[in-house]
Amino acid sequence: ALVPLLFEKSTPGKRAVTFPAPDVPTVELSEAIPADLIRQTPAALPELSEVEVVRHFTQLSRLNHGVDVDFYPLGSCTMKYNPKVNEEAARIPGFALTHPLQPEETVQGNLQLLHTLEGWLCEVTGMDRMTFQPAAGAHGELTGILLIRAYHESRGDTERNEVIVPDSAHGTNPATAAMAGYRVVPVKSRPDGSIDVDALRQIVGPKTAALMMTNPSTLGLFDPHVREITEIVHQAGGLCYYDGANLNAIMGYARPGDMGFDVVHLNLHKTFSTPHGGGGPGSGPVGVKSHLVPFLPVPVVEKQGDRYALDWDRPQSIGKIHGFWGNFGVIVRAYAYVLAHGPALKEVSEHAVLNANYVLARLKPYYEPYVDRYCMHECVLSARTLKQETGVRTLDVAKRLLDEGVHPPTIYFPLIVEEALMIEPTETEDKATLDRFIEAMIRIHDEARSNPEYVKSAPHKTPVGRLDEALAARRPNLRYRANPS
Amino acid sequence: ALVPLLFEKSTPGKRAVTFPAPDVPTVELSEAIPADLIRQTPAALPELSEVEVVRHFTQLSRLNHGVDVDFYPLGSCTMKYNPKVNEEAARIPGFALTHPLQPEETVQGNLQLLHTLEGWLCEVTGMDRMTFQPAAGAHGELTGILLIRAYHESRGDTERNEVIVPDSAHGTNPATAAMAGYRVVPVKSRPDGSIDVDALRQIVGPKTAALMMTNPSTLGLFDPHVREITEIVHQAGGLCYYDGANLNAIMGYARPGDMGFDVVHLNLHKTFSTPHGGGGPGSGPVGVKSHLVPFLPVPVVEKQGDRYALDWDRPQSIGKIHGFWGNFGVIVRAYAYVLAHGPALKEVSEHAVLNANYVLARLKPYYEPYVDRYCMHECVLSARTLKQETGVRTLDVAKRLLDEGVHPPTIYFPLIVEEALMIEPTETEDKATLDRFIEAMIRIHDEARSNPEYVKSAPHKTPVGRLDEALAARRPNLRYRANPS
Amino acid sequence: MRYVPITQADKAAMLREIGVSSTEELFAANIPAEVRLNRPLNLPPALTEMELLAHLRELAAQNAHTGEYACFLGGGAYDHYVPAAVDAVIRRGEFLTAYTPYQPEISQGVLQAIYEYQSLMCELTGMDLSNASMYDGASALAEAAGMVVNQTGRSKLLVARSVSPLYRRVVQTYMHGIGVELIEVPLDGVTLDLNRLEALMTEEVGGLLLQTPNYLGYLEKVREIEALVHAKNGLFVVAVDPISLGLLEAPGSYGADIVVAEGQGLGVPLSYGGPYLGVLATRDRFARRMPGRIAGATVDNRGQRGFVLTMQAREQHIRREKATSNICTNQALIALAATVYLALVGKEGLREVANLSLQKAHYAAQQIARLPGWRLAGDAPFFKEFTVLAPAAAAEVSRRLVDRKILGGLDVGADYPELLGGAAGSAGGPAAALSFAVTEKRTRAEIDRLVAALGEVK
Amino acid sequence: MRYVPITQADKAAMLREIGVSSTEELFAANIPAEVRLNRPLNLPPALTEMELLAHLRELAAQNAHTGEYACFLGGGAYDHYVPAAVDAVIRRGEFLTAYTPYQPEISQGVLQAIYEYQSLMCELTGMDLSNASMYDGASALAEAAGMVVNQTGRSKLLVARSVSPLYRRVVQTYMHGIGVELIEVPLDGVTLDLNRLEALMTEEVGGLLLQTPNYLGYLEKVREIEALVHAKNGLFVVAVDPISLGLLEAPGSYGADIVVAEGQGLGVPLSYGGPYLGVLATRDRFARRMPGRIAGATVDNRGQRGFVLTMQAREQHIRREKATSNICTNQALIALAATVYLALVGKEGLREVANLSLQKAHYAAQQIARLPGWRLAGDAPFFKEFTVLAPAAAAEVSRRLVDRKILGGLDVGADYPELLGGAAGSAGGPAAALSFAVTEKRTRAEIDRLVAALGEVK
Repeated sequence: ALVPLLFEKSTPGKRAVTFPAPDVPTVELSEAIPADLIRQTPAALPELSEVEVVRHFTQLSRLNHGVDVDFYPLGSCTMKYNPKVNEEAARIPGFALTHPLQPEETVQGNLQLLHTLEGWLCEVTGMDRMTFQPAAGAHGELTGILLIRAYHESRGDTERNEVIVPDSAHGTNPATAAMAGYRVVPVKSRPDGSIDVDALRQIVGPKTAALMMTNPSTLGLFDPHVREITEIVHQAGGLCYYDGANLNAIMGYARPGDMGFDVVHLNLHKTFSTPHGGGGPGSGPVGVKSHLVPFLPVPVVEKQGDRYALDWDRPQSIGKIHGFWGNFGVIVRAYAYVLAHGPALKEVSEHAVLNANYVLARLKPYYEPYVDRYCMHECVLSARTLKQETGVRTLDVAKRLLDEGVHPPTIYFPLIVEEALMIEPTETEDKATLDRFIEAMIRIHDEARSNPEYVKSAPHKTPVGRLDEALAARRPNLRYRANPS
Repeated sequence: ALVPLLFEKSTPGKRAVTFPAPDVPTVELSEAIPADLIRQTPAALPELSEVEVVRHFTQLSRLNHGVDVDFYPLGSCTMKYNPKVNEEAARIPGFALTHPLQPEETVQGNLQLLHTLEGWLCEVTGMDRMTFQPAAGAHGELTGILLIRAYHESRGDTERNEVIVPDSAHGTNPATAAMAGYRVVPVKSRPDGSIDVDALRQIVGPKTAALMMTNPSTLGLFDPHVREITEIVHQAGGLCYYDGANLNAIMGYARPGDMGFDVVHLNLHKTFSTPHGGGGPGSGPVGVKSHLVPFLPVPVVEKQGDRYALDWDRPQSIGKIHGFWGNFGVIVRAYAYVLAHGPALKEVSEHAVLNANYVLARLKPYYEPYVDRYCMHECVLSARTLKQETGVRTLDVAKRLLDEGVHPPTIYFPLIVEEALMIEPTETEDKATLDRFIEAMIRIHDEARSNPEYVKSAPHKTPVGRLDEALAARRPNLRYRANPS
Repeated sequence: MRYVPITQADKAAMLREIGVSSTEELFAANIPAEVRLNRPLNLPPALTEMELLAHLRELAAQNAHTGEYACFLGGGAYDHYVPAAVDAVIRRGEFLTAYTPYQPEISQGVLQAIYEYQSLMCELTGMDLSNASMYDGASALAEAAGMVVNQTGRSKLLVARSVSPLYRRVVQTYMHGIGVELIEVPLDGVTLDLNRLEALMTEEVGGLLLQTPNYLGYLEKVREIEALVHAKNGLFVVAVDPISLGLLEAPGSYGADIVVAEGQGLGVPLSYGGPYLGVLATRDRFARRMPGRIAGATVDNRGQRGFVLTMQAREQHIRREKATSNICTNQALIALAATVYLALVGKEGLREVANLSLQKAHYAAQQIARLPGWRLAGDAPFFKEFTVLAPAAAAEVSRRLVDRKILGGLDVGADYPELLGGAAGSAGGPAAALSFAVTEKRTRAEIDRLVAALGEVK
Repeated sequence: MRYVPITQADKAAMLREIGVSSTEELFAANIPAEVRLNRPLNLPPALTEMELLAHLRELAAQNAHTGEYACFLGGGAYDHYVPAAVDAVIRRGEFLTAYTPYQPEISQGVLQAIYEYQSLMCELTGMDLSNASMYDGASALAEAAGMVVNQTGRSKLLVARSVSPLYRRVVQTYMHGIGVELIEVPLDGVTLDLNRLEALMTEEVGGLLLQTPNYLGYLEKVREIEALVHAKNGLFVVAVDPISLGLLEAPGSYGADIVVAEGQGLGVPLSYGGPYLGVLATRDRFARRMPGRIAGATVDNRGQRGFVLTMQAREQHIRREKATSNICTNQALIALAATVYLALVGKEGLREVANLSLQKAHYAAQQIARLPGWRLAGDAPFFKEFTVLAPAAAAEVSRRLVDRKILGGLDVGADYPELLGGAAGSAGGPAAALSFAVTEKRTRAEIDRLVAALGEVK
């Protein structure tokens, strides 16, 4: 092992953090707790000193890539730079040390922040109100679809049991619809990546609860028929859900609310630059048009005169979706991010789109684009021809990129693109970095011809080589056991 | 280059941090500043975005070893673990955001901390008062020797112009004596590492201002004749200076004050675990016996009732040695460290000595000790025989250790030991870590026989190979120049 | 532009390479005019970093916080001590700014940490496997409810009324869409009514969602409850306070099928309710029903141990509408914090934290119960949180405490009017039911200050 | 034991290997009984981490700090804005917990950062080379004085009386031992008296130590001064405020031989006076006189560029009593902070910081000068700090400002009674001379608040 497990380093009797002796008169545990509830065998937590713990995680971190280390063009994930001031902001004691159940009068700063950011994000999206409870994009999707369900139910419109999802959609869309109790009806994309409007017309009807749409789509392309699409759905009595995964492409240029969407979720950890944390936390606020406001999760932050209050008295609310009010610490960072830009958020999108098109322009002689037109904030290429000609697959290209110290693009997604490479540079990369990536991609393209086996056996310079994922799935080893059975 | 220089990454027009426009009526620069003092050519600082700066230093850091990364047995430097709580402590706004010239009544917390820690360190060392102004050990040495000079001068004893320094001493000792205007008189060590008392008797006399002594010495050995030695010096009218570099060996076991020393400096960054920061900052407080108190640098923190005050009115003071009051942020960390241990500081030394003796016991079959007896907190071995037999030198052993992810011991010091390896494990390492180091040392010993060339060309696994230090000295390249001439 | 490193010169060169004269052409080629926003965003002007921090500090200064107020609030979020090393680790850029470890060869740090997290959660709960984290305790309970429904095929679920009302509302929200009926099992005093449970727990019911210590702070009779649930082949879902597991029996030892927890107590700042950590652990036999990411150990082509995301066939990006959940982004960094926390406190430290919390809570309860007009809401055993019946309205008590720089007295009577008796607010009866939580951070002096302040309320 | 990871079992095994039965034997074998301490250390009982932080926060709460008070104090330490990324970088364990890079192959991070620091200091000051840092501005000036003495062989030095009195005392302390005579050149108003300089600057004098902006905030006439010093083949040492170099001419351009600076303004917290950063840069021809570490570029045996410590023949560990200085530990981490700071603000940002400070200081000076009873101490040009003559005692002004959450009004009159005129404290004359510093952080509202508060003092 590169770094032994915490458990493997454990030695009985070691301690890192200790606690003082009780300063109050004590009771016997057996007096306080019934015997059958007292733990008989302590949890086998590792026993380590502080230096070992710190070294362990320092060493582990050094095995990991991150945006702070180098370029991370993971398509659809918007791995932009996370400003350090936002980390400081979230750690201000007045934010970080507030309890979620404090009396309202003692958290006016928090409530003002939430209310203010809600207004700003409504402006960016063209929506009327917003909830911050969802902890991630998919959580926002669930919230949004449940809002749509509540809307239909409130109108007695209970036969609508279908949600339409394009075949290019993220897996979270169909999974969300299913979690919300809906049947998923796919709609095909046309060769240019847009939704097949004619096919959509065939599908919509009295069973249509909603259409879920990502725009720009996962192909990085803006659907030119978006208004027509939302009108078709609305005319059929359905509502339109906007998956904000790709909002980084359009801030200040276009707003989901103006495209006809009734519900929007945002990913603060993508568009608003809060760090991804190795998988989370994120934040997936959901914005709605006025007709859906009554259904928003409770509580809603309202401004009453110059005070802020939590409004729990909302009889049509879908209820709660998070134990408290959402990932507040993440929201603080997003607030700071918006305020660091103001109206110049538009330039964020401008440069995100510029960067993606530059990568596309330079790489398309080597990896063919799925659709050959200007893209938005990301581009989707294919290694189909390369694979046919050399046997080197997208996976191999990705693994070889690791040797260059660059995180590979998203691969094999969207599913409709063979040997897909989904590249999202974001606006926080400069030309020199893009050039370095582009040149590595071209070098690998050449190497696939000159030395395909070397590419196929990549990576060569990483701390571990290619990992046996099949073995992991076949013989699951999902936790440490002191004495494996 | 592994990581290009900041300057090489610079692009005109890039910005990381910006500042607001003035919110006051402005003056023309030319009205405020004479034309000949206005900068004509702006400093050619690099122009970078925040992501580039953060990546640059993140990448650089990943090329570096540290105590947080792995074992660091650098003899004489006491590279012990630096508790994370101390970093938090030093950043408490009430400490970190105080200005050194604030009115006393607004910094009572700082003054109490300084006064309290002074008392604790006096207890540990057996001294009467202490100054925190010196910013490092060598700075403390200079302060201490100037205190001794002031003492002699105050008595009209002006013929004393010699400072006696053992041949095993750190280079800072003779350098300090010279900086304080003294002639350095070396005294030899006996084969057992102790000061040659007879030789000392020959040297001392009316010209003797002071003896500087490190005890345990740089050989890691406690001088059994220390009381006799200090008495000899005192009888000759000299004073005795204790270099606290090795205090980590004796806390709670013995005190320089009880050994007869008049002046002591401590290295808070060694014994009291403040981080070494890649070379500093440290803190080198100097403690004195009562007869030297009048000479301490101004100001001294005094307790007056329940208030603390800075006493500047000390006519015999040597003056100031630091622009303000010393490296306060470092002192806060040391305060926290002492309070985390209390009387158990003794156990720190106990385990430091245990660890060093364990390493000595296991390595002495392979690398011969300079003196074969129990050591204190560090042991000094020699690769003399290895070199004779295989041609592999201490330097090669050190470089090969790098491949094991371990920082090598101090090498070629003390100067009196041929092919020296000076190993200070410190008390914050466990047996498993020591064993890993010991086994690497043994493996290299074996490899020196089986494959000496491989050892001599080490390191092999580090980001850079052996660097050409001769070239660096011959053709100094000490700064970046945009257009090297 | 604040975080955009693209200079005008580079921009021009890139536009040339693309073959357009301005970025506007790129947008015009994509976005139809009918949906273009033709005005600047109406947002406040940008602040520089210096101004931004000053503004945020001003905003934060309008809050009371537990650095300056003694906190006795609980209700699912607790003011436990967070060792300094936790933040030192999670601030490392390689952890903070990575994403889900899709490329294991450069993600061993995150992957091994997840594997260790999973292992720790299994040790704590006595379960066989854990996922890599859920959003929070409430959503973890809701996902567990979904697992029960899918596993048993039964569309009714019991939920103990003693489960946090906030959690119950989240579960209700999740279950509504898939048409699952949630049936509340009432209280008998301050814990679950076992008779009513027995009556309600039928073969049509998928199982029971229980919380122990419950929302009021009291321990449920888990062994009796387990027998009743399993007698009808239902699944037994238990929500726990992970800190309590330093002293209290692991749910695995009393037959829980799924264990969920709010992991905030494990080294995570209160942060006004999030980001927190949803723990979800279960038995091997329910592995395929498990939502969320799971890391597993494997080997690389050089024979080294390594870690990968595994069992992905459950997940939305593979299985889409047939996935066990839609979860994608989770709370990985918070799971890392909990991992660091547990590594730091270790086996013995967790027991100490639990015991100190218990001892201080019991001292506080005893002292408050002695005050005239105040009494405990029940005599069931409790851990670090308890409920008292107060002689004054909740808002009044809270306000008086705030005046004394104390946060505490959670108004549980509003959610559980039955605690106030049939004639709530009637003459002589209690005016409020309030819960107090006491962690290892609270000193005796602070508790005495709380008691003195409460003593002034009559 | 708090940070000792040695278990009883390991200890026993280690003792066995050593061949003793207790650690006491090891100590007994080394330390003679006559110097053994035979009682426990009289120190307060150990605090756990949780208690320790609580105690330290209590202690710190007894201080006023610039997070809550508007700071107009200067005198060598300034409340400039520290960008958040600075601390994010210097907290990285690889920087924080490394030592002097004796083993370059695993120290390229620190070494390259030092090389970059040296380069930046050269750019700022217009010098040829810089060392890796000194303790602070004062000790850097003292070391520069030593360089002058060694280089010129002359044992007298001039020091401008307008140099910080704190710095002068440090130089005096350093020079005393080696018998160098320091001669103070008096003020003419608020800057150096050039006539007196001309008279004092003889061939016996090694050179002049000057500070500009000087301690009172005013710019010295550096070009005239340079001519006078060099006319006698003396060396010209200039101490500067590095922030001022965003607007003011680099000392290299007006003939300085050695430039020193207090680098605290470059991204370093005030921290009650330290750790700060001593900058020392000079001309190539004085390279062998330079104290301290120096990093240089070279190549490795694989042909890669790399960095090493170099020119070590000047240093104490090689040259012992013949070394240029005894310095060993320096302020490397603070030099790193300054490097990060300068990389963040860049060419344009440094100019902005300097200009904002200048503009705000001039506004403040103008407003204060309008107050009845208050006037500027001189009309020389100043940068971000200036001195005013006040109608009330320094302590009284300071106390009134503290009451209004303002820190300011440094009592420079105590060190420069000549500013108060022949009859200090005489009827109608000023009661005090106070300096105020204004950085880019101060808002107009804060300045107006200061002025209003001063206006109440009569």
